[in-house]
Amino acid sequence: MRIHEYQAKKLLSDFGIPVPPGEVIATPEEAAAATGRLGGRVALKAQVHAGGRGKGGGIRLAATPEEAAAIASQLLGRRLVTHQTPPEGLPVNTILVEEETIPQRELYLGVVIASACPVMMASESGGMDIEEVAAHRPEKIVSVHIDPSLGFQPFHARKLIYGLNLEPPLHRPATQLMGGLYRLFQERDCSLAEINPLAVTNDGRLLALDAKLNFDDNALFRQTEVAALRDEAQENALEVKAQDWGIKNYVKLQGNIGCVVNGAGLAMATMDLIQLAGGEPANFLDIGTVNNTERVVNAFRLLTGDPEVKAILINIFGGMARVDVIATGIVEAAKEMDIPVPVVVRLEGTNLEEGRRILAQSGVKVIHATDLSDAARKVVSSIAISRGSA
Amino acid sequence: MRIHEYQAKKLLSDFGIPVPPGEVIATPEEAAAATGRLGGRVALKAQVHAGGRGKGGGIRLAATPEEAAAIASQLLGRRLVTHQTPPEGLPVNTILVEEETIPQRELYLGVVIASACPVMMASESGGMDIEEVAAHRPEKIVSVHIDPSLGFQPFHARKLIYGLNLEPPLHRPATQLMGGLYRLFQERDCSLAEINPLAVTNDGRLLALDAKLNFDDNALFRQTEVAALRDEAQENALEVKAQDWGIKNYVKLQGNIGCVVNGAGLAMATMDLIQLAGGEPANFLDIGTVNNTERVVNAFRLLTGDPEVKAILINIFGGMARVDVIATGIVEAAKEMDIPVPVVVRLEGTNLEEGRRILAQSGVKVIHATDLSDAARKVVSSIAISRGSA
Amino acid sequence: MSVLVDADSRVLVQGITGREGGFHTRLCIDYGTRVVAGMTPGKGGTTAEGVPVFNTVVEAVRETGADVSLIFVPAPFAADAILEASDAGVPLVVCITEGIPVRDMVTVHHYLAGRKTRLIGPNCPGIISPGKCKMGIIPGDVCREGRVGVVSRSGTLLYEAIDQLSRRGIGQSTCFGIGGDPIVGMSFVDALELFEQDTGTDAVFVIGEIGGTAEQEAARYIKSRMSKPVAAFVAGSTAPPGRRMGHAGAIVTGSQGTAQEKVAAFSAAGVAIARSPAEIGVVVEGLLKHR
Amino acid sequence: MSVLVDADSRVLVQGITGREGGFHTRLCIDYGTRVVAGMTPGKGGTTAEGVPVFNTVVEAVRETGADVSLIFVPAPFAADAILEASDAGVPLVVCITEGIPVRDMVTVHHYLAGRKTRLIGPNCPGIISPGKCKMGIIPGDVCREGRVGVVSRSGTLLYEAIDQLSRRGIGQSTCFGIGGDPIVGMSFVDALELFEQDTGTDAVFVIGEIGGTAEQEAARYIKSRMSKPVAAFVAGSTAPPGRRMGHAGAIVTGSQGTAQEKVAAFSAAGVAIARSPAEIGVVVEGLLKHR
Repeated sequence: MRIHEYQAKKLLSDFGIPVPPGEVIATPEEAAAATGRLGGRVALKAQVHAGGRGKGGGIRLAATPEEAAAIASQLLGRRLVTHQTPPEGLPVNTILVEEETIPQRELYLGVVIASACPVMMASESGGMDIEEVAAHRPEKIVSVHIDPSLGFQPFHARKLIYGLNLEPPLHRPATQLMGGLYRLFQERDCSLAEINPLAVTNDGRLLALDAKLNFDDNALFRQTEVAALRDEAQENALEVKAQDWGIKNYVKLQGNIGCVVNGAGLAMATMDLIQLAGGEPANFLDIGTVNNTERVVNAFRLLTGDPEVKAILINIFGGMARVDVIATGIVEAAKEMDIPVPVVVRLEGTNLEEGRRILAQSGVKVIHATDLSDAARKVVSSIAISRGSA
Repeated sequence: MRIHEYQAKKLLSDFGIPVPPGEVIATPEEAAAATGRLGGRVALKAQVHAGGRGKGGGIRLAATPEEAAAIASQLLGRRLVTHQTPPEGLPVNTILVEEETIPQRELYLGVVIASACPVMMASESGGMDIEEVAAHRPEKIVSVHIDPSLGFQPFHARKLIYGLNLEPPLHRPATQLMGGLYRLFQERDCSLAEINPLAVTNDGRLLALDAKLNFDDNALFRQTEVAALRDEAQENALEVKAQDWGIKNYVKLQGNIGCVVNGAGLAMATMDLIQLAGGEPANFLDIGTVNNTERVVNAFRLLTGDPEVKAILINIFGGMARVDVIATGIVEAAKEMDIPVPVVVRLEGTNLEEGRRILAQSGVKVIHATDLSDAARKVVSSIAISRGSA
Repeated sequence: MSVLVDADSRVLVQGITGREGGFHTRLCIDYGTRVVAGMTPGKGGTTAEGVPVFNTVVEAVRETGADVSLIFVPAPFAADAILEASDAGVPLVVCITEGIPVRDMVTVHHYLAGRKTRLIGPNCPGIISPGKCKMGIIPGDVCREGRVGVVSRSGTLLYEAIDQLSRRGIGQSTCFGIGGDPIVGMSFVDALELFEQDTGTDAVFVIGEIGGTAEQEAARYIKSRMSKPVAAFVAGSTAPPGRRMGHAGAIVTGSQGTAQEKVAAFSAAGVAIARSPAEIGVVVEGLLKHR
Repeated sequence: MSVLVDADSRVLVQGITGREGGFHTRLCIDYGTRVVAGMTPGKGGTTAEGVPVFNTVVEAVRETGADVSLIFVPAPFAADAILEASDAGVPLVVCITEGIPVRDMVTVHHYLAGRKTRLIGPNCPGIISPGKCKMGIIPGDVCREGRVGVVSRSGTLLYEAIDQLSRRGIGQSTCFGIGGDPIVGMSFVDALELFEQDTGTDAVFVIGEIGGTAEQEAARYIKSRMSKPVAAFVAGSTAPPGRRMGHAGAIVTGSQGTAQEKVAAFSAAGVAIARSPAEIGVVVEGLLKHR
């Protein structure tokens, strides 16, 4: 799960990491008032779940409350497009108004999991994408693997601090900041905790100028405060709907063949196969272990609600999932809604015979496939046929 | 370091472990007032750094404030003798007045370090010494080794809980209590954390009826709150003085030959040797690594202040400690104070020649020994001689 | 012959009294697996699926001599279940549970590093040595006894592969899923080492997918150490970067972890590649013919 | 011959710029030890006692090829120093520091368990292979090259033993203190294994003391595995139970850990016992004569 910059900064602050003074606002009036309170020049930073905001026009400077209000009215309600957003951009509903900081140096500090171990990385080349630095100037990255049974130790901090060539007066605050970031990463079940840039200010302080925190979805059950920070407006509407309908693993793609598959690997393989057969998948959808027919019906709701979908392929190899439950779900979906596109069905595995019987007796019109290749061929050609007949 | 029961219970309570309502008092009037506030029958528990208080008359019941005041006036200011105190007993300066609890069951729960690992032990045979249980009914003890990199896990708790045959409604509170005790042990650098008895009350609660917490002296530098709980009145006066004078490793014993040795192993061996030679050591004293002469002078102050000491043996094998510094210290001590007993000196190791020269030039009267056996023989016979001459 | 589990394996099921646990324990027993004990805290002293249930793993092991544990415990409690099994000295633990937090698995990973317990999974379909022992949710009736080892990150794709093999008369020595999470116990390399040593295995099929570098490590091992022929399929050629494809571990980040990179690594190691998931059977057939 | 350190050992000193660190580094260099680097955070780029000082251990190792680290860091920071040395891959760490909190050493102990670093100490006098390498605070001039190994929990009692041996013309292969704390790195058993394998060692003298069960474990090892003659002294026969005799580990609790028990265990294992600390030389002399 992702959160906004202002939310991330609040969390950093909770763990003792200094951030610039700032306020989050949702109207031009609030922007003016916040600017007045902060005094002096401010940065207005559009809050969207994507990087590259500077180049995309999502970060702007203002010298006065009036200027801030004007910029805010330009940004708010707009969709911001950057190289990291979907083509249609992401909606700007809030702006972080922040005291302008002119850094003396821009550093990078981040924590991820690599090789089953938390790794803290630091670089003197802050302000740019760490993958860029890793690709072109790997010697500029210093990293420490932190055995979780030890936790973050003073020697880890020293390795990073000397690697960053920090001045001695910054050693103690840097050690505290790093320790705080590690604790935040661990205690809040982050999958990524990144401060970029981490500024060294002209008056010799460390300040988290921008921050990105991602969280382990599997741990949200115990991170209720974090889970409450979710902003569905920043997510794909169909993906949000899928979640609400109990379909945890749905990813919207650019093609036109809707897929319903059980198991992530088989779902990926099904997408691969569609492409090999000359088609393009409209989505990744792992329906998971279905214990009731409702989720199957919801999958049909989702796919028929996607105007791009021109055909549907159901590919099930029952293990934990049972074929009879899937078949019943297909029958129920056909009763409940109009399915305006061809449906190709390939079923194998647990309770197969019962599933086939249910489908056959229902009279629901589906195209049966005998195996994987057959299924891919049939679903691709079904589009050509339906187009031909249209 | 040891602390009082009431201090231990405060710490337990800080870590979420339930303890009986109670107040600590220092006068009979306070005892009466506390009893009034608590209402009903109370237990008055003399606060001394030793177990066995029940049999020693240090735990008494009172039904009324008047009765409580009477008992308090009997206990306060007295020295309590139990099988765990020195022969002269320990002073009772405070009493814990506590609501009387009649337990349905008495359990034991404790944490120690064994084989470099925190170990939590539990037993259904609470209320008695755990060493007794271990010796006679080892099957009544269930223990878990807690890998510190894991910390206390739910499965550890279950192993203890099923081992204690706790009723299901107590499983959750027991898990929390055990987790709290483990955290207390770790976060406060305990060397022992013991709840004995841990009561199961008639109304189905767990309650720490008595508690003992010991702390790692080496960690007190980072446990300032714990260090502040020290009660010197409960310690040997000479040992307290030694600490104040920078002599960390001094233990008062029953003999009459005062020892000043560098190194714990050599100090023990010196005691052994004195006994083999027919004498009895008055103390264990490891003077440690001496960097200034003051600590040597203090050692003489300490030993001449002990009326039992009839002779002094200085045994130094310089390594980290330097013989010349020791020699200078002996000379200074002889100048500063009257040393009314014979002093036998055996010196070896770093800067030996310089040390010998200093002693020789000073004219201080000491008995020189050539090696260990010689030193032991000479110090033992020096007493016989001084007695003979007295 | 087979690896890791066989007809002598004595299976404990942690979470046997849950719905999935009970259902699949029944299927395992029906398949012929020697399930000797169940474990669910608070249910000690009862029986489930005809086997005695214990409150703790250590008790179950002591009373029944269980030497493998199969875990169906819900995600919030699953790491604790793995730790308990390892603490009790169980040498092989198979964890089916999906959705365990990464932090919990980091803890488990470091704890197991110094111990003798092998872990399969989590988020895996389990393991089957056809005709001998089935632990987990792999459909037993698609399997067939034989001499090909199959190892996969995915569950359903493993069934698909087994099915294609069995339909062509190619039996399996042992099949198992290592799990779809970013942190799992046994790796492809661990599996390949076992198959290389197993006298009952002639060839191995590996089913990889996008994300991580487990396939590249497998390719390195195959190139330097394997004498037996290996074929592979890698799922996710069409997956867009930066999006998680169901499995927590199936996400392409940076240049690493693409299906193309993994296929290239396998090819360079002399591994026969199934370009399409529909060709798994054909490719393995070819592999066995050309030996 | 010798164990653990010899004339080729390349020594790093952590805490070289402290008073004790500097003083004893000088003595080690004077003895002929190859001290190649020092390490003190913030002092990187300077020199101390004629050797370059680095900010981190990893840098010191990379630049100088140090393969042993000697630690004189104050107690509150000493565990971190040990961890850093192990993290940097140093195979042998000798920690002189006294007074490290037990909790810190519990962490160190579990961290080292899965790693290749051997730790001597803490709260120990270090190690000396006479004529080759001295690491720590053992007075070099009382030692003499030879063929008896000496290992001790205590420092000064180790010097005493070495002195008694040297005065009788009995030289030493390697002498070291394992440390007086309840949690230390190498044990008596580790030391005995090394001496047993060392072709330059003919006999071993063990100096035990009250507290713990290290001596009993040593006795078991000697009985079942040692071919070379062993003699021992155990300090603390006169120590009262429940009182800590200086060393954090030297405390008799319960029935275990008394000198009497330890002497009995050694005797039962065929170890020659020095009843008095003044008889160490005589006993070893007898041991060598009766071979």
